[in-house]
Amino acid sequence: MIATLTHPPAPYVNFAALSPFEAVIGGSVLVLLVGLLGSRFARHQLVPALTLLTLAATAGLALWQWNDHVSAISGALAIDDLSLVMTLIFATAGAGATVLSWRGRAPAESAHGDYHALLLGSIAGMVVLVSAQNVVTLFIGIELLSIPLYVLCATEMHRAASLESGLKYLIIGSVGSATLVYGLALIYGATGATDFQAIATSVAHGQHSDTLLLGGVALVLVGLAFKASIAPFHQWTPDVYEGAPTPVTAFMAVATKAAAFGVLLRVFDVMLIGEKVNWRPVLALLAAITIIVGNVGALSQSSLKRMLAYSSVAQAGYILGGVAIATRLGVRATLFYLFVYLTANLAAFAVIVARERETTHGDDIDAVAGLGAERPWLAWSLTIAMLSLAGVPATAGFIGKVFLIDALVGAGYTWLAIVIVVGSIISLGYYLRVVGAVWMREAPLAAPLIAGGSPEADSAGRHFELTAVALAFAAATIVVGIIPQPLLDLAGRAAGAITGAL
Amino acid sequence: MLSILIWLPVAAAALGALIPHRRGAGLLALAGSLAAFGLAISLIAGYSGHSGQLADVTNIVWIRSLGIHYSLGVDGLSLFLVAMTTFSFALALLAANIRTWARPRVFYFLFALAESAVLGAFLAQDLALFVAFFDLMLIPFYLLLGVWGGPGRVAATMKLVIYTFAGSLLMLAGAIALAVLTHQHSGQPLSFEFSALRAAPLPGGTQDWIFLLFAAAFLVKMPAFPLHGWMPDAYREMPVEVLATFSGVLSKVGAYGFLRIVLPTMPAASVHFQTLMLLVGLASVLYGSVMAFTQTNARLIAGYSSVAQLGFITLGIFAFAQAGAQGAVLQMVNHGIVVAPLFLIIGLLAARAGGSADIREMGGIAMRAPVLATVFLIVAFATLAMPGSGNFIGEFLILLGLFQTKMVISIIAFAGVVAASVYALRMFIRAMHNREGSQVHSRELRWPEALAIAPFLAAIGLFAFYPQIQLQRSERAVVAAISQEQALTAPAATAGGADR
Amino acid sequence: MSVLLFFIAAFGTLAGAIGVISLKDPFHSVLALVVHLISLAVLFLLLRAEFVAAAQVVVYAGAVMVLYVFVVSYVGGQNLPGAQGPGRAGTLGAFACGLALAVELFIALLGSGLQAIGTSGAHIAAGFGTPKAIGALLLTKFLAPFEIASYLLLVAAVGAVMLARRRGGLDDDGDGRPTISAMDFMRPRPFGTGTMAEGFGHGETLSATRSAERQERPT
Amino acid sequence: MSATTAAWLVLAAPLAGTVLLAALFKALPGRSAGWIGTAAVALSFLFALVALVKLQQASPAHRELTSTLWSITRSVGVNANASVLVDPLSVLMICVVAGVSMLIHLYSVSYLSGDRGYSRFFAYLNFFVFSMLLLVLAGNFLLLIVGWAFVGAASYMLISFWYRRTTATRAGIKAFVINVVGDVGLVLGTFFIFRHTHTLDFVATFHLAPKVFASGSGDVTAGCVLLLVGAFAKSAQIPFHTWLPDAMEGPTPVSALIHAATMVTAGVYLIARMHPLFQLAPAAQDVGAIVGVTTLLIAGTIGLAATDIKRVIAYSTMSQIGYMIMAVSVGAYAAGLFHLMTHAFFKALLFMAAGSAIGAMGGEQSLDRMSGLRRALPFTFVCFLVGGLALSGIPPFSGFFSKDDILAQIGSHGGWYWGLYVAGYVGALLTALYTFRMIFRAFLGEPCTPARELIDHGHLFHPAQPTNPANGEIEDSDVGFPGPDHVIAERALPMRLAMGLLALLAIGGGVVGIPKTTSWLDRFLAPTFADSTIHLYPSNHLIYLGLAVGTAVGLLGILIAWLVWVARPAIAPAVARGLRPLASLFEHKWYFDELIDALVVAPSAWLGRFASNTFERLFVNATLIGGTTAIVRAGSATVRSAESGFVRYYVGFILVGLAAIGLYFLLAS
Amino acid sequence: MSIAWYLAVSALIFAIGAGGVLVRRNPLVVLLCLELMLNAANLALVAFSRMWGNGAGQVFALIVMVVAACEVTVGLGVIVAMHRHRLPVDLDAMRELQG
Repeated sequence: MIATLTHPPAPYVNFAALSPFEAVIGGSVLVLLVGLLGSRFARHQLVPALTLLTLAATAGLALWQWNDHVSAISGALAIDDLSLVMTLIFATAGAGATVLSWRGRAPAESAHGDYHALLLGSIAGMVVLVSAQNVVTLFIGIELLSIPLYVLCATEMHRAASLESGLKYLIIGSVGSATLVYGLALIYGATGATDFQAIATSVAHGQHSDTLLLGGVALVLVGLAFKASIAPFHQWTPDVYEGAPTPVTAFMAVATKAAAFGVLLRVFDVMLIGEKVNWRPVLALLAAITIIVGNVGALSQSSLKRMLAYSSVAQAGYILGGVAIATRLGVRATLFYLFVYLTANLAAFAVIVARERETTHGDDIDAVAGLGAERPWLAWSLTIAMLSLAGVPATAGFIGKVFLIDALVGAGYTWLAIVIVVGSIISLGYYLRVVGAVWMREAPLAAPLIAGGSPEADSAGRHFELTAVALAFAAATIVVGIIPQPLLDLAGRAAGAITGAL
Repeated sequence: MLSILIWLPVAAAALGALIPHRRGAGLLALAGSLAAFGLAISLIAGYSGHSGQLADVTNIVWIRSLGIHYSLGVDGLSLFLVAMTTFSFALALLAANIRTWARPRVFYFLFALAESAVLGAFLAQDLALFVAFFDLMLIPFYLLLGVWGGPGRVAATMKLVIYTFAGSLLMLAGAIALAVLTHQHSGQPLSFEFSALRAAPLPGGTQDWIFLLFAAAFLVKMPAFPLHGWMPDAYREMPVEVLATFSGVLSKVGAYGFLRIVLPTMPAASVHFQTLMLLVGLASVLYGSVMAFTQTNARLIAGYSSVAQLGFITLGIFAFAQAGAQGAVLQMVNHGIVVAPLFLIIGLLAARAGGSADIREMGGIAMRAPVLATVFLIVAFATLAMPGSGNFIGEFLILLGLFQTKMVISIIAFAGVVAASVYALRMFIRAMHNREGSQVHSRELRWPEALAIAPFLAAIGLFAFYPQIQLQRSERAVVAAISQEQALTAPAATAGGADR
Repeated sequence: MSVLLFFIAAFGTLAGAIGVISLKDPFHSVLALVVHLISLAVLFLLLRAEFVAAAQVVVYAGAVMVLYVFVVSYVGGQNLPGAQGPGRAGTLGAFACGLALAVELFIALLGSGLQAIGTSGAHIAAGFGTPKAIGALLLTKFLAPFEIASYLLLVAAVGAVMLARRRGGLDDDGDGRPTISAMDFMRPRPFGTGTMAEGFGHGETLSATRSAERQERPT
Repeated sequence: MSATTAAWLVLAAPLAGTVLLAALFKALPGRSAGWIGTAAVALSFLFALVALVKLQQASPAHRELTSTLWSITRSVGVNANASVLVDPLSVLMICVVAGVSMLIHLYSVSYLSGDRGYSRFFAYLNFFVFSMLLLVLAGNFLLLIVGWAFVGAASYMLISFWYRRTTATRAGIKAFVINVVGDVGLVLGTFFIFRHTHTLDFVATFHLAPKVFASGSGDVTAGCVLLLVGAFAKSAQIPFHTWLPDAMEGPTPVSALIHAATMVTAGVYLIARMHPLFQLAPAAQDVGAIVGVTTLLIAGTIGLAATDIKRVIAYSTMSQIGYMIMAVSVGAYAAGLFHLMTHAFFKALLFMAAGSAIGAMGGEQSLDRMSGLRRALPFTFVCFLVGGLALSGIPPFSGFFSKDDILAQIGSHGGWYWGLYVAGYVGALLTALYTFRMIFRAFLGEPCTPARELIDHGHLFHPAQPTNPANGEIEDSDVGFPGPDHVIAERALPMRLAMGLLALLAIGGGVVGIPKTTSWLDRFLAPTFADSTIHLYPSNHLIYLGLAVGTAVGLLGILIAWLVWVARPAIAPAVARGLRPLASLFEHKWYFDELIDALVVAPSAWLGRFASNTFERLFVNATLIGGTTAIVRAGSATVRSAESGFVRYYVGFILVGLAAIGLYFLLAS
Repeated sequence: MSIAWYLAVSALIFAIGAGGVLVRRNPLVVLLCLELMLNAANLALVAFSRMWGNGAGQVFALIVMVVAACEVTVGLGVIVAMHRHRLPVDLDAMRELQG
């Protein structure tokens, strides 16, 4: 130690391996600067374009890095298949959000440059989070993920709801991160190490089920569960999802959740795998509670965003089931389900955004009533999305559920599988309510402009890009539902990255 | 071959949905289903019952990681159900083409999708594939009911879907559990194929709860008492053309599931729950009959009569006697070809009675429509399983088989036979005879309508005179399906009558 | 000596903390926090973390708190009538919750099997916790978090600027000159809401407010 | 052409007729439909005779022929073919059935003319004949059951032929349901037999029966009793008889054909056909005998009280079938079938005559309104008289021989069968009584208005406002009956022809079985019953005694009837008043309808109401559906109320959750 | 002076901070309470770093400080924005989103 103190050698930085990460950060800075340009074109068209470019580059570089597992910067970050797959998810979600917010109100109301820069910043945080290899990086990553989101939620400043959601998210999020950091502190205290591997080894020997360690585990669990909106730490989700600008909601719903589960996998299936016996039942129980609470809460919601928020809680429960069992199959199912969840949600949110701009009903379910007659393409997209979330065959959701239940039963958690099934049964109540509204109801008369109602109706006009996004992801849902094998293999590879210990 | 059979209808309908011509959608869907029927006929022609083996097997790995195969095959069990499905759908589509529908493209696409899904369920030889088709077939019916149904349709859709999907999802869990546990128990690689699952049955205790999950799904689908709560609303609101296929075909998938999946893969549990299932079947028979002769809505009379009929089928299956199982399989087909025209006729009657399917509003229709009356009378007699109809042969075999193993239940079940005569004739008389109701404007059967119904009569006739056409082909498969149960219950069974 | 110092500092931290949550006026809360932070810094020193302690005093007690003071003075943090507080039950619940938490943490921390907790810490080399040591760590092992932290600061700054920027609405005209969102004026003014004007201590009518904002708009 | 081919053609002819008539129902002009139907049946009768001849040519040992066309089911040990069994019994039956049917078709040709449903009627009638022939020719249980049910269906269709009458439709469904009960008995009986024989084929069953069944063993007894249920339901034996009087709602030819001559005697045929089984189940035989005798007495008494002319004849039919059931149950097969045949003749004749009278009355059926038709309808009167005398067993009419043959054979049994013997003669007395009560009241006395119109103006009476004789509701003339040109009486030639021929048969039909002289029928049937274990050889004096007593009882009955209803008209009311309870018991048909209502109909109706009004609503909907939804909704409400919007409480939840989880972990450590 | 004492103090601070979040309405003060919770973590980190005698904990503490600063900045930014838009700066008034 003395030696290192006297001559600190600069650590080798593998820039190639870090390239996706660099791409995001560089892109965000670039976007930020472009956003400061005066010209309207630069701000309205160039910035989103650059953002998409950045994300494309990120994805491309991630693929370039495919399956050479390196740990960069003295073991702070691991660029392995898991983080790369996750990066792809984030890039997709980010691209979706960017397209959805193009011509939208939120970026215009804040500033395009800042808005997109923050978006990219959040993505950068996610990448850091899922590739973190020590607790410090983990913490900084989760903050880098969250803080831009706090801001993004509040960007539609004219809407009280937007600001409210921002502040709520910030406060509750900070509580979460405080809990997390305290937990990390305890774990550090119990093991004296900050690297996952070191902690894992120390847990495996020595500190097994020590109060200090377990207290830390509890705190960390809560801190992360909060991010993944696991009941009973989910309560911010509906409020924030409803208040935030819809593109941001879409991004949060998909990317944040993915990131949270990515890190949950790393923390529990790598760092704390030694404590499996202790945390498995807790996670399983939390999963069950989450499934029930989420599904039950989503019933009879009139706001689609709120309904999807609760549904995302429920889905988080399903996914957590995959984490809880801590088996290779479980991890694989978790990752696969994240894809499923991504496609379905983005399709649904695209439709919601479109309707927010076309009708005066905002995100109320009335906005999609009679869609089947009016906009068949959007209608089919939304239908497919809902059916996929409900887990109907020929959609990705079905395969996802099969896979998940398969893993659960295999791990001896059949009761949890049954809970998932019961949850899905309840979930039909609200998913099919939407489908019913789309196909079985007549379009209601335009409601007067009310607070919370969409002020974007005036800037009406059918935006092709929204339909495109909806269709694209709906199509993806169907394709995956029919030819799931490639994606399954992908998930398997990614799982392989961390399931050495399993 | 079988893939073509399955996907032809929906492909044709999709094509029809794309072409501009307005009636094109309907006609193409019709053409597709007719072609499918042709294929089914060729299947029957090509299938000889002597080898109980699967024919026209298609087997492609679908999801390697889960050992799920896209595996199709047809044998005596499914052969005639497939034919009946294509037959009913073709004629129902023909009947549907007589009317004009709002948004015809979507309508016919969904209709054909339903057909494909049902065919898939009948032909699937892989459990996961079966489950997929089983769930999938609900979606089109959900939309068909919800969009084109009667006034109370939305509530009806909710009940229908929640009930049936609840069943299906439970079955999904059960199916996966079955496969995974079999895989763990036997050490074989994970596979959902029926053949693999049959090969290594699970220990009894495990079988039991999986059995219950499957039973829930199938009994809801049938529907069997007391899980029929969704049935009245759905039957009341569904368009008759859709209802004809729904009641005629979908209800059979449940019964088929028992024979195809439950009995072969979970023999111990099947025997364990035999009495329970028999009681459910008996309750369905009695309850369905009793309800049927108190209803005034013709659709519900027919609906509850189906409950009773499916009760008989359940009895036949769980009698674990060869005659009973054969009768059950025969009865599935017979009920299909009887109840479908029944609903079509009810539709015609409602059209003549001021749009109401309530038999109190009808009456005296025979006066101006003797042919319709005759057709209805024949169908009614077939419904009550009058000797000389195929349904009678079916019930005869069912009750005979049951009589050999569980005499008392069989004797009680005969009450259902008597009750059937009451409600069937009651419906016929109240609709056709006596003086005209206030709203009745009777008119004779029109040619297109006759064209849609006549083939059913032909089929009824065929099965009345020559049920052997099916029995000989299904014998091997059926005997194989229940062989394990027979072995297990052999001591219990009275000197195995028809089991020689 | 160190013992005495510890107790004083510990008392200071706790007192400061309690003050933060119990004092009515936000100003006082902020001051209490300053007290808390400084005494915390002392504890850091006692734990041989000179650099952290210094950072604590400079960054926190300095910069951040100043920021706080500004905002508090701007927003006017006096509690508002109308909405209800936690209520007695709520307060008790909060107390119970905090207590339970504390107890559990005690158990977790002190019930640990680690003997080291009982000790006053491992033997440490000279220069432990000095800027040099920490700096070395930051540039070697913890380079990544360090870099990311810088980026995080940038992002946070961008966000804060974006939020606090006075232009609150759409820029629908090409030259980026900001205007006020129409919604701002459609929205009824909640009773007793703090406004710019209140920031300066005297009420104004809506139109006056608007004119005032126009004058303050950067040119 | 072999006997079996002939048998198949016997079946084919009426079936073809049915199909033809059904297909061309619109195209057929005038009475052509009637003639087609008649021709079809005539053809069938012709083939029946051919079969008879062919059979007689074969040696007695080879008079049991079967022929199979195709196999209906041949799977899992249940083998049933479309096969006929041609032996003396079935040939006798087809001859009788086809012959009588032919005459009744002939009668109907004019009787139904002018009815809207003319061709429909003949289609039904042909279908009935086909079904009946199928029943008697069936070579195995399955086919028997099919024919059994088909005749039931045909009878239903014909009973509610005038379906505008609610009375007709109600009678129809009643008849059908009771017959289905019979079918069920038949099927169950078959099951019991099949359970041991494992075959459905008659010949095989009868060969196996003695081997697999111990005499009087439980299963064979159960099986036979259940077969008896079928027989009783079809042959209107107590307690399954209530449908028969109501069945008189059908057109009179239908009553003549189905509810007198042929279908209702199917039970007798069944027992005769199943005699190898019944002889293994003495208990079942006794049941049959007792039910038979009970029916014959009770029906006789009701016949005394009934006022509807057709119902009187219907009850008389019941009581006559009681004789036959009794006979075949005690083993007097030939005698029973003999009576079956003669009864077919004279009862058909009576119905035809009654129909003629009703026609003359303009649709009126009540004896109270009839009187003095003798001069108005001389031919009908004669026919009716012949039928009546035959029915009352007055020598030398056909009924005389057949009835006394039965009673003599029963008497020869000895033992408690003497009771049956005596009861038989009491029944004979009753028969003579109600028969001639009917004749005297309808044909003697002062001519009533319709009769007078016929006598004076020579044309038939038309009521101003046609009404349903059963409940007096106004007919809508759409029904056809009694349509404007529809009131037909004896003067229509086809009717005269049919009635005349039947009258001759009724007079001379007995010739085939005059004891000690011509026992042609016995000898003809001998091969079928060769395997019978019961051999009855009544002693000569028993026979002569029987003949004497029979004649005496018959004449006595007629005499009493004369006294009561002609010589001293005051007596009847006086007797009725004197024996009020008895009279009302008879008038209410021994309250059987009420009894069955109370025991069967009411409970099942209540059950239905309970199921649909209470159970479905409370259990299926409220509990199963409502319960679950309620739970879910409650959960939803809870979750949403927890979502209060207060940051404070959200954080609170987090911390509480944290505390809980922490607690768990600390406990786990 | 054993590490346990420091840890006890940090635990107390954490609990106090949590309680503060629960009871205060003014978002500014709530932010302060969050600071408290983070500081508790810092104290724990530093204490453990002392206990193990490695600097990682101290570095972590520094990072936490940075993060805390960022959160504060953004938080204050939001509060200011709300204030600008004439929204009550009061957590209990933020109930447009609920249910």
